[in-house]
Amino acid sequence: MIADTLTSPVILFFVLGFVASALKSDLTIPEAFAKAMSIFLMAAIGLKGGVEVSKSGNTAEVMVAAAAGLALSFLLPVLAFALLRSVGKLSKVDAGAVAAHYGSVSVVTFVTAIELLTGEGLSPAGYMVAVLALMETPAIISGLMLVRKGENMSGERSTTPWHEVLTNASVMLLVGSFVIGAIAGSDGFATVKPLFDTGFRGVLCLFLLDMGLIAARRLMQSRKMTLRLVILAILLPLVNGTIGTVVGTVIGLDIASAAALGILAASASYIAVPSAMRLALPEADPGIYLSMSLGVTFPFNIIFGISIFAALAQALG
Amino acid sequence: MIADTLTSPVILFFVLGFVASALKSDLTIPEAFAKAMSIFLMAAIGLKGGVEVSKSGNTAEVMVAAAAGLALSFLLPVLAFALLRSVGKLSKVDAGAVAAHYGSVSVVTFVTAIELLTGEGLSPAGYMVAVLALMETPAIISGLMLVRKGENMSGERSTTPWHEVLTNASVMLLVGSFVIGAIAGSDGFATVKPLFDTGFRGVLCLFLLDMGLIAARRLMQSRKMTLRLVILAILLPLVNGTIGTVVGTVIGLDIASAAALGILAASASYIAVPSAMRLALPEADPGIYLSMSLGVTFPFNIIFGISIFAALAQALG
Amino acid sequence: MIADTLTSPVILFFVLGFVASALKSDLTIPEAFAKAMSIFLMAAIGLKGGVEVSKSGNTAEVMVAAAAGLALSFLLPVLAFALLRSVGKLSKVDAGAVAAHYGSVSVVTFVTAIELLTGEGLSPAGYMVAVLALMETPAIISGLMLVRKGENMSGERSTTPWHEVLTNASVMLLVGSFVIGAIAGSDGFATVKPLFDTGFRGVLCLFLLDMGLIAARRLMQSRKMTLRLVILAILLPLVNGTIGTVVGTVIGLDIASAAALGILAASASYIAVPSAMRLALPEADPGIYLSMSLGVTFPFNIIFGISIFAALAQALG
Amino acid sequence: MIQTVPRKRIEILVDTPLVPRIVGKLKAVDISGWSVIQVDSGGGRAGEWQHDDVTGASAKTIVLAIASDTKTAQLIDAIAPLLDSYGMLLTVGDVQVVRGERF
Amino acid sequence: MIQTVPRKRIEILVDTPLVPRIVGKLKAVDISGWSVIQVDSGGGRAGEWQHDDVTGASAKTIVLAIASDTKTAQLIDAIAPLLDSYGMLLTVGDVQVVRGERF
Amino acid sequence: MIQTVPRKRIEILVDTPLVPRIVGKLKAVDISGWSVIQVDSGGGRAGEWQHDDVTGASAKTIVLAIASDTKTAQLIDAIAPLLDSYGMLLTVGDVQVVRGERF
Ligand SMILES: Nc1ncnc2c1ncn2[C@@H]1O[C@H](COP(=O)(O)O)[C@@H](O)[C@H]1O
Ligand SMILES: Nc1ncnc2c1ncn2[C@@H]1O[C@H](COP(=O)(O)O)[C@@H](O)[C@H]1O
Ligand SMILES: Nc1ncnc2c1ncn2[C@@H]1O[C@H](COP(=O)(O)O)[C@@H](O)[C@H]1O
Ligand code: NA
Ligand code: NA
Ligand code: NA
Repeated sequence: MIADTLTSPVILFFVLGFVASALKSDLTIPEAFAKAMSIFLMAAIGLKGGVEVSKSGNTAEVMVAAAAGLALSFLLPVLAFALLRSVGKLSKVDAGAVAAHYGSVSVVTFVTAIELLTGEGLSPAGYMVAVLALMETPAIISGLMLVRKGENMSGERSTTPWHEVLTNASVMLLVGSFVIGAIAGSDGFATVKPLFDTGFRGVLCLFLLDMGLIAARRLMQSRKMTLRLVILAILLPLVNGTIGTVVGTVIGLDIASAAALGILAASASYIAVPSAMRLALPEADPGIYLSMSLGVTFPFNIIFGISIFAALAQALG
Repeated sequence: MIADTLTSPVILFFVLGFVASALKSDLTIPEAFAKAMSIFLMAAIGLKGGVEVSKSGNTAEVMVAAAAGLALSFLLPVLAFALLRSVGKLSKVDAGAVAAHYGSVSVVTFVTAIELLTGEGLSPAGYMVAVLALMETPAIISGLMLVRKGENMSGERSTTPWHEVLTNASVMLLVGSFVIGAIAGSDGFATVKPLFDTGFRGVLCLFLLDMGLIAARRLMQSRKMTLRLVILAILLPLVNGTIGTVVGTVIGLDIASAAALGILAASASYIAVPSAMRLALPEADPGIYLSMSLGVTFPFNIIFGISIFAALAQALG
Repeated sequence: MIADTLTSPVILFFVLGFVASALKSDLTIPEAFAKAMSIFLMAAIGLKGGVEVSKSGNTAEVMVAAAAGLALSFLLPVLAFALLRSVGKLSKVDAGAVAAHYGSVSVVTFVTAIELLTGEGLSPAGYMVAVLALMETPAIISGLMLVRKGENMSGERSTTPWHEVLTNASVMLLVGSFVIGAIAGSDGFATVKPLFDTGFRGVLCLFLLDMGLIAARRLMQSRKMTLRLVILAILLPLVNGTIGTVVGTVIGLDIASAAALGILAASASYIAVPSAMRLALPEADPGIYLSMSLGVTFPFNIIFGISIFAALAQALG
Repeated sequence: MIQTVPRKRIEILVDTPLVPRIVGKLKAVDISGWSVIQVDSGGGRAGEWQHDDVTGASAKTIVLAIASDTKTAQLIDAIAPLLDSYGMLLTVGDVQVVRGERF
Repeated sequence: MIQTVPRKRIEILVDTPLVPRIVGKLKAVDISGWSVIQVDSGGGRAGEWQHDDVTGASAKTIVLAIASDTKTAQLIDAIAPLLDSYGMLLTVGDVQVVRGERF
Repeated sequence: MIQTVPRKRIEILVDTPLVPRIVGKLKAVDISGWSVIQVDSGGGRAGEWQHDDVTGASAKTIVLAIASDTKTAQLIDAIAPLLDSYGMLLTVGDVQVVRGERF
C-alpha cells in the first residue's frame, strides 16, 4: 500500500507543499481558504458518516467503538506523559501539554486515511466519524490533570477550559454534520452530494498542499526541537497506533475500522488542543507541541503511518 | 411542507449554526469564504434565471411582475414605518431605517425558498431573479423619504446615496449574471453548469451554517431589542408576505412565482440596506435594524415563512 | 471566433467586472477567494498538462517547445525595452521593469485561451503548461540586465533576486502539479478529476469577474499612463504574439499549440514580475507596469488577442 | 544625523461604510495621504461585535493619517460634529517622521 | 476649538487564543471599550511566525484600548503578572482624544 | 508599582514585497522583534490603492517594532537612504513598555 500511497495525488500534493516550503518559496495558501477547506472536509465526512449510520444502525458496535475511542483519548496521554518526561526530558508542564496532543486526534490524518483505505477497498464504518469527534477533547482534560497532579494550583492556571472543550468548533461541526447526515439519510444527502462527495478528493489535495507548507515551515522555524523530541514524535504515533489497532481488533471491529482506530490513536491534534493549551497552560511552550505534532508526526502518519496500521490491522484481523 | 423543510440539510445546517452560536462555540466561518459563497450563490441564480428567460421570453408577464416588485419595494416601507412608530415606539430615524430593510429583500431567503419550493415541485419562473434585483434598493429611497418628510434637512444627512443605491454590489452581480445567462442561453450555460448547478445546494448548506452563526450572535449581542420589536420582526414578514403573495396571485403569476413574490416581500435586507443606512442615516442605530432583520426575521422566514407563503399561494391559486 | 468569444460566459463575466468597476460599484471579490481561485486554476492546468504528457510522451517536441519558450522569455524584453525607451519615452529603469513584464506571461490569459481554443476544437498540447511555467521568470533576469547594462551598480540594487525567481510561487505550483499529473497519470487523476475538471470553467468565470474589476480600477486609478504607453500596451502584445505564433509554427508545433505559444508571448505578467521588480528595482514606478499589463494588455488579450493569434496560427499552419 | 520632523499621528476608528466620508474630510483639509487598517472585533458601550463580511455594515476600520499640526487641527474641526452620530473614536498622538517634510 | 482630553493608548500584543482573557481584564478594571487588530506575522526571541488559520494557536493579535491614566495603571497591575507566561508585549503611549470625556 | 521603561514605537509603512528587506535591516541593528500588520487600502501622492492579492505587488504593510533609543537611531540611519526609492513612511513615537527591559 505504501507504493500506492506515494503515487496518490493527495499525498503528492502534501509532498509538493513540503518541498516548496523547504525551498523557502513564497507559495502560500490564504488562511481563509485553508480554513474554508477544513470546514468543508469536516462537514463532508460528518455527513457521509451520518448517512451510513442511518443505513446500518448497528448500535451495539457503535457504542463499543465509542467507548474504546473515549478510553484511548483519556488514557493515551498517561503513557505519552511518562515518555515525554523520561525520554524527552520535558518539564511537567510541557510534557502534559504535548501528551494532550497525542491523546487527541488529527481530523485531516483521519480523512486522508479514509481516502487511502477506501482506495484499497478497505472502507471504515460510518460511525468512525463519531468516534473521531469523541476522541478530540478528552485528552485535553487528562493532559491538564497530569500537569496538576500533586500540585498546589493557584490563580489563573487552576481553571479547566470546560466550555472550550465541550463547544469546540471541530467537535460541533463533526457531530452536527453527522447528526444532519443521520436525519437526512441517503435521500436527503443526495441533494447535496454533488458538492460534498464530488469535490472531496480534490479539496483534500489542496488542503494537504497547505499542510505540507505549514509542516515544513514549522519544522524549520522551531528552535526548541531536540533529537529526543523528534524521535518521540515518531515513536509516539507508532506506539499509540499499535495500541489503537489492537484495541480495535480486540473489540471486534472490521479490519478497516480497526485500522482507522489505530490511525486516530496515532494521530496528534494540531487545532483543538493547541488552542486549549495556550489558554489553560500558557507557560507551556507552543514551539514544542506544534513542532512535534505538525512538523513531525503529521507527515509521518500521512506518508507511513496509514499504511503501517492498515497492514497491522490486516495481519491481526 | 414544514416537515420536509425541517429535515432538509439546507435548513439543518442553519439550525446547527444557530445552536453552535447559542452555545458560544468558537465555530466560525472565515468572512472571505462567506462572502465568496454569497457571490457564488448570486452569480448562480442570476445565470439560471437568465437562461430560463432566454428560453421562455414571456415579456408581458415579466413586465407586470417587475412593476409589482418595484411597487412593493417602494410602498411596503410606508406600512412598516407606521407600525414601527406606533407599535414599536421607535424614533422617526430608527423607524425609517428599519422600514427600508423590510421593503428590500434578502437574497439568501429567496435562494433558500427556490431550493425548497423546487424540492416540492414548485419552480418559480426564471424572471423572478430580475424581480429580486429590482426590489433590492427602491426601499432605501422610500425609507429616507419617510425620515425626511416634514423635516428641515441640513448638513450631511440631506444627501441620498444615489450612487450606492444604483451600483450596489448585489444588484450589479444579480443583473449582470442574469444578462450573461440570457446572452449565453442553455448552450453557453452548459459549459459552466458543472460548477454553478452541481455545487449550488452544498454551498447553500455551508452558507446557511454561517447565517445561523451570525443570526444567533446578533440576537445574543443585541441590547436594543424590546419585546415589541421582536413581535414586529415576526409580524412584518407575515403582513408583507401576505401582501406579496396576494399581489402575485392577482397579477396572474403561477403559484410558485406568487409564493416567491410573497417571500421576497416578507424578507428583509441585511446587506445592501444596512450599508446604505449607515451612510445616509448614521444616527439610526444599527443594533436595531440588524438584530431585527438578521436575528429574528431571517430565521423566521427560513424556517416558517417559506412554507407559509407557499401554502398561501396554493390556497389562493 | 471573436463572435464566440464575446458570447462566452467566461468573457462576459470579465466584461461585467470591468463595467461594475467603471461604474464605481462596491462589488468586490475577497482577495483570499481570488487567490484561492488562482491556486485552483494553476493546480488544475498543471495536473491536466501532466496527465496528457504522461499519455503522449513526445519528448523531442517538448524539448523544442521548451527551448523556444525560454528563448522568447529571455529575448522579447530586448525589443520591448527599445520600444519603451524610444516610443514610450520611459526612463531606463521603468523601461526595464515594463520590458520584463512583457517577456514573462500571464497564467490567466493562457488558461482563458485554452478554454476558448478548446471550445473551437483547437486543443493545445499538454506540455504547453510546462512551457508556460518556463516562460514565467527568465524575463525578470533580462529586464534587470537591460537596466544594469553599462551602469555602475552599487548598494541594494545590485542584487538579482535569484531565489525569488527560482522558487516563485506560480512556477512551483505549475511545475509541481504538472509533475504530479505526470506521475499520477489518467488513473490517478480520475480520483480528483471531479473537482479539477468539472469546476474549472465556472471558477474561471468568477476569477475573470475579479480580473475585470481589478483591470478597470487599475486603469482609472493610474495617473502615470500616457497615450504613448497605452498604444505600446496594445502594440507590444501584437508584436510579441506574432513573433510567438510564427516561432511556434516554424518549430513545427500543431496549430493550437502555435497559437498558445503566440498568446504566451503576447501576454504580460501581473503577479510574479511585479513582485520581483518591486524588490529588485524599487525605483521603477509600479503605477506604470501594473497599469500597462493589467489595465490594458490583459483585457486586450482576453477579448481580441486570443482570437487574433488563433487566426494567425490557422493561416500559417 | 537623519532629519526628523514632528507630526501628528491621527487614528480614526470608524464604521467601515463611513470610510469614504472620512477620506473626503481628509482631502478637504488637504492631508496628503492616509492608510486604512481593518479592525477584527471589539467592544464598547453598544456591546461587542465581530467582523463579518456578510453584513459589512457592522465592520469597523481604523483610518491612520500623519499630518502637520495645522492640518490636524483643521481636520478635528471638520470631523468633530460627526463624532457622536457616527460613533467614531478620534485620537491624536505625537510622532517624529523621518524625512517627513512632505506630510 | 474642539475640546480634547489626554488619555493613554494601550497596545497589547498577545496570542490570539488569549484575547478573551485580556478582554476579561479590561472589563474587570472597567475600561469602556477595546478594538482587536489581527497581526499577520512577526518575529522575536522565539523565532519567526506567520499567521495561519489552520492552527490558530500560533496567531497573534493586538488589543487596542484608550483609557484614563487611573484605569491604565489598574490594568497594568492586573496584567503584569501574566506578561511572562503569556509572552505578551504591553505598551502605553500618550494621545489626545477628541471629545473623549467618556473614555 | 509595576516597572515601565521608555522605548520608541517605530512604525514603517512599506510595500509588502519589501517587508523582508526591512526585517533584514531590523535584524542588522539587532532589534529583538517586530510585528507585521496588513494595510487594507490607502491614498497618497501616487493615487489611491486597494489591497488585492492577485497582484500582491501593490499591497502595503505596517512593520511595527519597539526598540531602545539607540537602536532606533541606528535603524533610522540604516533605512533613511531607502525611504525615497521604496516610497516608505517611517514614524517614531514614545511609549512606556511594561516590564520591557529586554527590548
Ligand atoms: N500622511 C499619510 N498618513 C498615512 N498614510 C500615508 C500618508 N501618506 C501616504 N500614506 C500611505 O502611503 C502610501 C503611499 O503614499 P505616496 O507615496 O504618497 O503615494 C499611501 O497610499 C498611503 O497608504
Ligand atoms: N476605549 C476604547 N478603546 C479602543 N476602542 C474602543 C474604545 N471604546 C470603543 N472602542 C471601539 O469602538 C467601538 C464602538 O464603541 P461604542 O460606541 O462605545 O460601542 C467598539 O466596539 C470598539 O471597537
Ligand atoms: N520589539 C518588538 N516589537 C514589535 N513586536 C515584537 C517585538 N518583540 C516581539 N514582538 C512580537 O511578539 C512576538 C513574540 O515575541 P517573543 O516572545 O520575543 O518571541 C513576536 O513574534 C513579534 O510578533
Ligand atoms: Na491520538
Ligand atoms: Na421585503
Ligand atoms: Na509575454
